[in-house]
Amino acid sequence: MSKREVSVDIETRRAVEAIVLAATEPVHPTVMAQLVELPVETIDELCSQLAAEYEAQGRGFQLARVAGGYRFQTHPDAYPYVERFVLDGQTARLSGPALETLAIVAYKQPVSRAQLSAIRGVNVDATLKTLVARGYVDEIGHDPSPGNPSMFATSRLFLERLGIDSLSDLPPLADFVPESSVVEALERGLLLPTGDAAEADAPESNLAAGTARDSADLDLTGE
Amino acid sequence: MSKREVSVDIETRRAVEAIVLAATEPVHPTVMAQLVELPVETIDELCSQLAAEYEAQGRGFQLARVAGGYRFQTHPDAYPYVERFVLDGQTARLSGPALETLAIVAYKQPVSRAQLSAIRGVNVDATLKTLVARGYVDEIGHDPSPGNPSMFATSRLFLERLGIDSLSDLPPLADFVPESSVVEALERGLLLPTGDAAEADAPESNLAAGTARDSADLDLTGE
Amino acid sequence: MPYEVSTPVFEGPFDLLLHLILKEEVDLWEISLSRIVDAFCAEVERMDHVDLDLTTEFLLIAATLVELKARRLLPGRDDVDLDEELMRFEERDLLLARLLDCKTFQDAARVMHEQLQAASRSIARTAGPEEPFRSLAPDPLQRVALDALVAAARRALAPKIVEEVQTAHIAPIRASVRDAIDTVLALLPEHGAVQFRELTYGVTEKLEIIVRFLAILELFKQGMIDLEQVENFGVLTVRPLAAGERVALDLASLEEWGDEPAGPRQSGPAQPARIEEQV
Repeated sequence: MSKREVSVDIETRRAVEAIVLAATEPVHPTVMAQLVELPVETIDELCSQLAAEYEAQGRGFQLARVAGGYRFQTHPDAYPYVERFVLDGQTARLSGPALETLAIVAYKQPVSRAQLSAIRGVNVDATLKTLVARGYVDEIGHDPSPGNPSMFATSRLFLERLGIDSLSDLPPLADFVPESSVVEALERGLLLPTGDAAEADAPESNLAAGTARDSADLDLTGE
Repeated sequence: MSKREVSVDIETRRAVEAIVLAATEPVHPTVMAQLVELPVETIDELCSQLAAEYEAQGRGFQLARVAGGYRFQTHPDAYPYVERFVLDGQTARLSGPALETLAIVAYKQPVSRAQLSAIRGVNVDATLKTLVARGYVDEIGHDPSPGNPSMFATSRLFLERLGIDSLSDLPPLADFVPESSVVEALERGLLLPTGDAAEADAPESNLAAGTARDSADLDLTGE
Repeated sequence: MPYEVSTPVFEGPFDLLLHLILKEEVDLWEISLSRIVDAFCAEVERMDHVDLDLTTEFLLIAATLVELKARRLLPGRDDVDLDEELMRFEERDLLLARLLDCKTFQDAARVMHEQLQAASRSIARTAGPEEPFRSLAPDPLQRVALDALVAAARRALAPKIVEEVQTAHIAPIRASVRDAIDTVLALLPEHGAVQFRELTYGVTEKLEIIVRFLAILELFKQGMIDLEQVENFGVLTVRPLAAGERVALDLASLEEWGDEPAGPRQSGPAQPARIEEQV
């Protein structure tokens, strides 16, 4: 929503609404700026204003900024009624593995098949194939490194499907870095003996009780 | 414009606006009446009311009754802007799926709907309809095989638009290089018959399986 | 997807390891070696078909864990090589880093899924311009270069990879009816009936299921059990006959089956034939 009201004449408002309505894909604000001969910023502000009006008036449509442009789309609340107008295949769900692979591509792009497999710990060939076939991921070229691996990145369609304007609208990956309790749990789970005197001195200590932590463990768990 | 105000809840208003926005063709009021479970008269009154609101608010779009149904269309006052936008070709893009389907028809013709769907891996009904409506693809008759499927081929217009004289001017696909993943899979010995292998071994194999090319394709691609 | 296993799904070894450590909230060092091995083996066995890459990865991680744990259990050694020591920490840190990566993207994927779901509730208008604008628009095909069409054809016609694992090097499963009878007898309750499905619980090989079926046919023939199937393709119920109802198991007649499950005998007895009609 815009911070300040822009005052444009009714002709410009009409033009912007009409252009977006006539479009078949999101319209970049520069295109509209050229057509109505106004700065891009004004278009952006006008669009925010229009979007806010629709929302305030309880309209069944929204003016959304998606994949770099503006488009009309139905209001999510009306979904039960418009479901039947969804084109076939659009609603097909992605499997868990496909989603995880997609998430890695989204945050690590450009990324090679081998890098994806390394992170997932499984072969991603089939999953990647699905994502490419569905148009969420594109092969964008080859890396100059040895073997010239194909590199993959998310597509424009991915942004559209996610309903976001650009990749920078993705929540930062830092948000998902496991919290310290999880890290600690993992560290504890993978605890390594140091082979020092601690164990030799107390070979009988009760492992199961988790009390026989040596100094290395203390460092890891921060106790 | 309605003689009297109808009072419907915001959910119904939203639903009607959303349905008309999502539809690609005018929506008959009886369809909406069924979806929102209200009498057709109420829908008609609601639509008149919405149309009046848009007009009063100076919107760039109208809710118009066309061919027995309702659709959103651009406001006549915005005509010059929409005209320039459209003339710029901003609305004239073949979608990825449409282009792929057209390409398959070009190289595989004559081809049935089922064969196209099998190759694309998705239902092609809507896409094919668009291509036929645009005049790129013609229905050229029925195959004598069981079910007598309609067969499709590219049109003269298709050749004209692409700037070629005949189908034989289409670049051969013979220099087709399988992508690296296919090569890798071949090396691992994990691959089922590829297009190339299947061509050589079984020129008559079933197109619908999506893996083999028939002899007609060899003529096109065999150079 | 290489694996679409029924719940709970562990799509890879990291998945499983995360589950073991986080969901079960256990210290891997506090649970027995055999439990770790069992969990990994169970997951490998659960896989519908064999993916050598994935299986290898599972086994590698399981082996790493077992090795780390085994070291932990050994009494302290004074002769520890410093390099070896460092390597162990490196191994562990590597595993830890990969687990953290895995967890991070799992969570990111969950949020992305919610976002996709939410976004899919809004449908973009695609109707485009109405007439007369529609006819004003330049023909979209005019904007398509021949190259683009060829590229689209190649994309669309590219052979689709269907993963199929060569199994020539895998030893064939040998399942004998005799063994299956023993297994079935052990699984049968003292009283009451069980479904055939329960007698094949956890069995993934089709061949083994067939052999178990042959085993219950044989037991039926021997008068050890009663079979009931109410409708075609319906539930097949197996009920052991009480001691008074049955005769002694005639092991001698089993020789006919040999060790190879060669299918029902041609000279099959009356009872199995009746069952076949019901099946």
